[in-house]
Amino acid sequence: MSTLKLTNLSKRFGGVVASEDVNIEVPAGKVIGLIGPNGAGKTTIVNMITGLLPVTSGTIHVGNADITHAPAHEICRAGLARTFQNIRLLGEATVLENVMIGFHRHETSSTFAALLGLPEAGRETATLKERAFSLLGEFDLQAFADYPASGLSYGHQRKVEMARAMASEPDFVLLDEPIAGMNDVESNALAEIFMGLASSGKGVLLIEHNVRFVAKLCSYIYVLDGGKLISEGTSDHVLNDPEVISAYLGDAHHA
Amino acid sequence: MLEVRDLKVSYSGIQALRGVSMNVSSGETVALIGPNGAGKSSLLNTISGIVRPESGSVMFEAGDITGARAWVVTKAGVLQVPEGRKVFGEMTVLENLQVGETALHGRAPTYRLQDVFDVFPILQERREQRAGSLSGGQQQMLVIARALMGGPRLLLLDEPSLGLAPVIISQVFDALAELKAQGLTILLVEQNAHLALTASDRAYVIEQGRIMKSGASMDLAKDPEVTALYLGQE
Amino acid sequence: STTSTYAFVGEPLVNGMKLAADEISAADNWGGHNVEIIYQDNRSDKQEAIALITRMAQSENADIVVGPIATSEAMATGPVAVDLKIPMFTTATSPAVLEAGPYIFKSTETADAYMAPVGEHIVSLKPSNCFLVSIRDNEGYIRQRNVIRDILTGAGVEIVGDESILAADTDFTALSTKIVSNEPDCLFVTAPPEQAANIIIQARQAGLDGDTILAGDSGAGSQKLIDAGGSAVDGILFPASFVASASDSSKAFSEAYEAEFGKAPDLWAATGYTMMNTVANAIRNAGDDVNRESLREAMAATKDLPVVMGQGMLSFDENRIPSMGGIVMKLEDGKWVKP
Amino acid sequence: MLAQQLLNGLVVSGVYALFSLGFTLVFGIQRILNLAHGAIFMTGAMVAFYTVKGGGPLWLGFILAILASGALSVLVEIVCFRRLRKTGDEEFGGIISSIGAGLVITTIAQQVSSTQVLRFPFETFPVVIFKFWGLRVSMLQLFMAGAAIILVLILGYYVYRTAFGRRIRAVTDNEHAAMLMGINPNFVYSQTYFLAGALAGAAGVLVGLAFNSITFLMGEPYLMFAFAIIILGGLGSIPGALLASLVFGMVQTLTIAYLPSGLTDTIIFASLFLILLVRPHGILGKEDAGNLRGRR
Amino acid sequence: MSGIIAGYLPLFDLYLIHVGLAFSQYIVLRAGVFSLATAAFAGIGAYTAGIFAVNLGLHPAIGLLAGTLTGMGAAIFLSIPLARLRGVYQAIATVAFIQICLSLNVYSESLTGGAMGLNNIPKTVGTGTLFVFAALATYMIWAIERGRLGRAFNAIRQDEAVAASLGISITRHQMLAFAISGALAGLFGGLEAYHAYALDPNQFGFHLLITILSYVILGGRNTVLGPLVGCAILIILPELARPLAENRMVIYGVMLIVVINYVPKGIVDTALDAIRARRLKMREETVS
Ligand SMILES: Nc1ncnc2c1ncn2[C@@H]1O[C@H](COP(=O)(O)OP(=O)(O)OP(=O)(O)O)[C@@H](O)[C@H]1O
Ligand SMILES: Nc1ncnc2c1ncn2[C@@H]1O[C@H](COP(=O)(O)OP(=O)(O)OP(=O)(O)O)[C@@H](O)[C@H]1O
Ligand SMILES: [Mg+2]
Ligand SMILES: [Mg+2]
Repeated sequence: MSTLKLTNLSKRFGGVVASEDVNIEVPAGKVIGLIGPNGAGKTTIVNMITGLLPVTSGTIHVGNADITHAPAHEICRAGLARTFQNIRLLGEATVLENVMIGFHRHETSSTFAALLGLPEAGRETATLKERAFSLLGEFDLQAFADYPASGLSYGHQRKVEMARAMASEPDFVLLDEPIAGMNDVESNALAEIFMGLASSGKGVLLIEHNVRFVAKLCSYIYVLDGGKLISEGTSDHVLNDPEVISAYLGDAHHA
Repeated sequence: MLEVRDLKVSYSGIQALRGVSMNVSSGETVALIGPNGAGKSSLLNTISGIVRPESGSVMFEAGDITGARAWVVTKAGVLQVPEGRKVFGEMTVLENLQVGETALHGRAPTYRLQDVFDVFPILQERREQRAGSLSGGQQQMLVIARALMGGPRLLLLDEPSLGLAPVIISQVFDALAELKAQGLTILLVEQNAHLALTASDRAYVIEQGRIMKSGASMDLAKDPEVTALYLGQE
Repeated sequence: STTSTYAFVGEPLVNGMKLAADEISAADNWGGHNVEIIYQDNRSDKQEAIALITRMAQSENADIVVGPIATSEAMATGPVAVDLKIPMFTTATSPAVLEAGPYIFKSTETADAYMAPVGEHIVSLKPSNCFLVSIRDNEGYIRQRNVIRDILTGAGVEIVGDESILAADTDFTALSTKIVSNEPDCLFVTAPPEQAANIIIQARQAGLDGDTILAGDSGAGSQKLIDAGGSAVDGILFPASFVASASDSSKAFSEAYEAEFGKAPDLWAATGYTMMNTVANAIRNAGDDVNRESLREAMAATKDLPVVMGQGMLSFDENRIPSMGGIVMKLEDGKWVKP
Repeated sequence: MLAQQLLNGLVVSGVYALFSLGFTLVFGIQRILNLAHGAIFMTGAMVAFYTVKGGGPLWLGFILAILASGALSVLVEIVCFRRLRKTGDEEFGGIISSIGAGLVITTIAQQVSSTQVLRFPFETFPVVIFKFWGLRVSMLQLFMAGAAIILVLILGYYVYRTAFGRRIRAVTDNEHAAMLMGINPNFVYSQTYFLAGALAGAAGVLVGLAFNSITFLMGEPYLMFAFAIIILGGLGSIPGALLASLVFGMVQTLTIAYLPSGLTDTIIFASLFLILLVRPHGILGKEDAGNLRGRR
Repeated sequence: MSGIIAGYLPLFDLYLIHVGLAFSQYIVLRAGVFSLATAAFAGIGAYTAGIFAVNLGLHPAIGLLAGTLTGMGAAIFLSIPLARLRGVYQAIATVAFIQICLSLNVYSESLTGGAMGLNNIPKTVGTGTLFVFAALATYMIWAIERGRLGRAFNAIRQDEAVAASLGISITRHQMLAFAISGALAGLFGGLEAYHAYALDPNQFGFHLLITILSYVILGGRNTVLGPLVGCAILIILPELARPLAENRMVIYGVMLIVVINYVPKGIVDTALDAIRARRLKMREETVS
């Protein structure tokens, strides 16, 4: 199985060093945690991986393929999907349509067929609709299928975004604070889904501030501070690392 | 101090609040907890004047602020920190804070620039940075700080812990505790029920646009139904 | 077109026509026919003109169309009118519009006819060089410029500048500096009167020599040029198709027009007045059965019709080119005089 | 001749600057291309003209023009844009809505002026010409340049150095959040539009005085150029608009002076096109943080 | 009676041609490009077709094909620099493009007839031909909308970053939208040339741009019906207002303001939204 591998990844915004010589590995079938204080550079790393920000130096590999400088849409085609920290749904579209667009990378009908409205294209639309609807089922969102996505509550919007990312059937999923704004009961339901993803062989990179959640789910955790990795290892190791405690967890949490 | 009576709100036909009554007394911290889509933000937005109610009333101190425009509501000292980090992205951190002073409308400030910087030192460090390029957590701190600059008498907080690192969360809640100690009244919406119940005196549980439970936070924290639904297994 | 680009022509034109129509009706002089006049605005738009002509011919059953104004419009509507076999009487200046077929008539003399006297007059003043300014987005002005340019170069006058402007331009400071730096003996401007006045004023402010020969087109013979240019345009030479003081009938027309519309008639008002009179004359001569065919013949037969323009008589030649006779005039102390 | 042409270009630039600053301000605050701006500019010229024609002194005409244009601009905001803000579709909607407003205003002006080209009576502004170093400058040209500089400085101070300016920018950024900070966006918008309209009105009077021709369509060519100027200068950037006005005034004057005049427009717009290729955000425009942004 | 219908036939023809142009504008907007270049592409197509017929005396079918191809070529050419620009910058760059085409057209008098326009084009296209092409264009837009391309365009328009992160190539899709837009504009420009006897450079300027944009905005920019309806209204309305001659432009202006403010998504899209909201509400009521 392949691995998503970041080697000496660095990013500078003018004077701000958002990430410096970061080495991270996300193997298939595992949930890997990425934590760190606000502004540590976590979102920046996800943006670099998915091609939304140019990389200053270092490399990103999926298996043997170098995707460091590939454009965003090709990175998706290499099997990576993500969610956004500040939810980005297609506001004018319905929930169902938002999920349908996620299937884009697997659409097979030709441009020609789409231009001429051949039956092939129509059939594809119909299948996608069905698949999107059943995917919504996994997130308990079927009742909202025909609602405009912008009218949903924050938590529901998060789930729609996840369903959309799943639709592209990625090998690796990058989740930027997926359970922000959810209570424990709701996040536990999502935890199940994430575990399911890993056991079906996908690699998951999970960014989260809910340390309990991360500890429970992740086999391996990286801790970022000021763009540099300050600690990595199993949750027991990381969460008791004094440097992590002082930079991130605070004393209250330790107790 | 704040008295909400039988408030109903709907968005183009979809009912978000189905008759909510609640109150906040002066000096209190009241928490509002409930699942996604329960109507917590809708309630806050209606109090602050962003959303207009279908029926019901909102009284602040002696005045009726039902349906008043948001900027009018701020004159009374009701200030909301909105959900989702709405910083003024094109302006610097400092300018964001200066804009916050508009809400004073001539009232005496309760928090000056330096006080705010003491609570959130990172903002002082980044005072000339474009707010839009701050990290998510830094932005969250900025919006809270900005509201403090407006001299709030009642502070409406919509999920202040959202996306914050644990160490920052405890800083924010420490700051909130200090504000409370100084006599500020706070209405807090928080998904993190554990945190919310610890930080507040009283709490309301809201589900599907209705208040389902209310009481002292300590009691609610022990309520088996609440623990099962909102506090998880732990 | 009473709106948009050619409104400056359309408005006085229609006013002139209305005045003529009212006078004819009052004198019951339609030759015993009941004439209904429909005014439509094509907003200086070619396509609209085509649509209107088609509609007029097919659903309103009109017998003759007066208009459109610009050569470009007439070039487009001409073939349509010929297809529909309806006479069309346009103010277009280019003789090319007549080529569409025998149903097309035009009310203005061709530029070659009326501009030539001006060119020759300039030559007689023996300038060694001349600067030309013309509008480039209107065929009529380009043609007038060409006539003058050809006459001048033919006579050995050097063309030191040949600049073009847009009908919408107002800022001529750069152009003025360019004109002045060429130190021309003669400045010829073909543009609507206000614009021509403006160019000359701005050139004067940029330091144009006081005794430079000034010349313009027929528009320079309108009151508007005097209003707009004041003393700056004094001395300008222009071809006159219409001079209010030329004859008793033109004086009478001017007074009636001013009484009706509150301002002095310009060339186009006189043209409209003349066109309506020409049409009325044709209706009178078309016999009892007035239809498109008889009207066309009657129009083509127009000879020595008394009008308020030119030397006072209008005739169409065998190619349906009108002649009224033009003369060179000069503006002196705010008065039009023969140079 | 070059020096004289550069001087001419400078004065033209001043007029462009006055015209486009208001346009930029509105564009900056709302991302709205206010295509009625040309009509507002024209209204300024008309109001001053009718004041002077009615026997009033020029300075009164100037003040009335500024007030009337400012007020008209506010009216346009209220009627055309206020509702659009709520639907969040200003970019498209604003263009359409302001085209509508422009049509209404110009048609009314056309009827008032009976489609005539109007001009101030001679000597409304004394024609005094100063000559030095072989250059000719009229008092009016000096006045235009001076007015442009002063108004621009005042505006810059207002927007960048005062609390009011910050409020404008806060509303620009996020109207909801601004409301929660006690800002009444309607009031902020009205003030901004008043400023924009007043500047345009001032430009209208100056142009009417200088170029002697006031027509209901006089705003159109300026609108086209302002359009280009603000884009070149960068989204709503005031210094950018100034620089771009200068560039445009100069390029325009110099192409007329030294190139076959039929090609002036082609050259100006082609160079605009090229500049956009090299600097997709205008001369002084800021790069976006990410290269891919969400938008409608 | 038949006279009356015949009198309004030019209006119907105008409708058919403008529907084609409206779709050309519609498709780029839909793909998230704020291009206003349709007027220029139409001009290029029209003049190519016209010159093919007048100067070269070629068969109209060849002229139409040439018009379509040059329109498409120009669009693809323009899409390359435009890909670097965003939003209003694209709008202004395309307006500049229109200006360039216009002044070049006036300048190259020997080829295009300059200010005088291109005249004496044989009329070879009638209502029937126009109708067939307009119907074909409508069908193609409808097909695009329902399939893969429509979904991709939607995503790009609403959020490019999201679209890219889902594997949608923005450059490729926008170039495709441009090619379709240019081909449609070129084709209907060519039809216009063979239908109108004459072409005028200013016909393809700012005025046409605004007219076409208005169709799409008024009708709606998210369904195929939008341009069809918008175009119909804007062509019929001025006719009804014709007796008011002087005030026609005022009425047109007021209508634009009112529509964009009160029916901002366009008439069709708003109607569809209302229907959908009602359906949701009814379902909600039956549930509770
Ligand atoms: N476009 C930009 N220009 C300048 N600085 C930037 C830019 N984007 C991010 N930064 C800075 O880079 C650092 C890392 O930001 P990033 O968003 O990656 O943090 P994060 O770890 O995701 O934080 P959070 O947990 O709060 O979301 C921050 O200090 C931020 O201010
Ligand atoms: N602008 C809107 N348009 C339409 N419906 C809306 C809008 N805002 C909220 N709603 C609906 O109102 C209901 C209550 O939403 P609200 O945002 O108040 O919930 P919440 O309790 O704050 O949830 P969360 O914890 O997810 O933020 C939801 O069903 C939501 O779909
Ligand atoms: Mg982040
Ligand atoms: Mg909420």
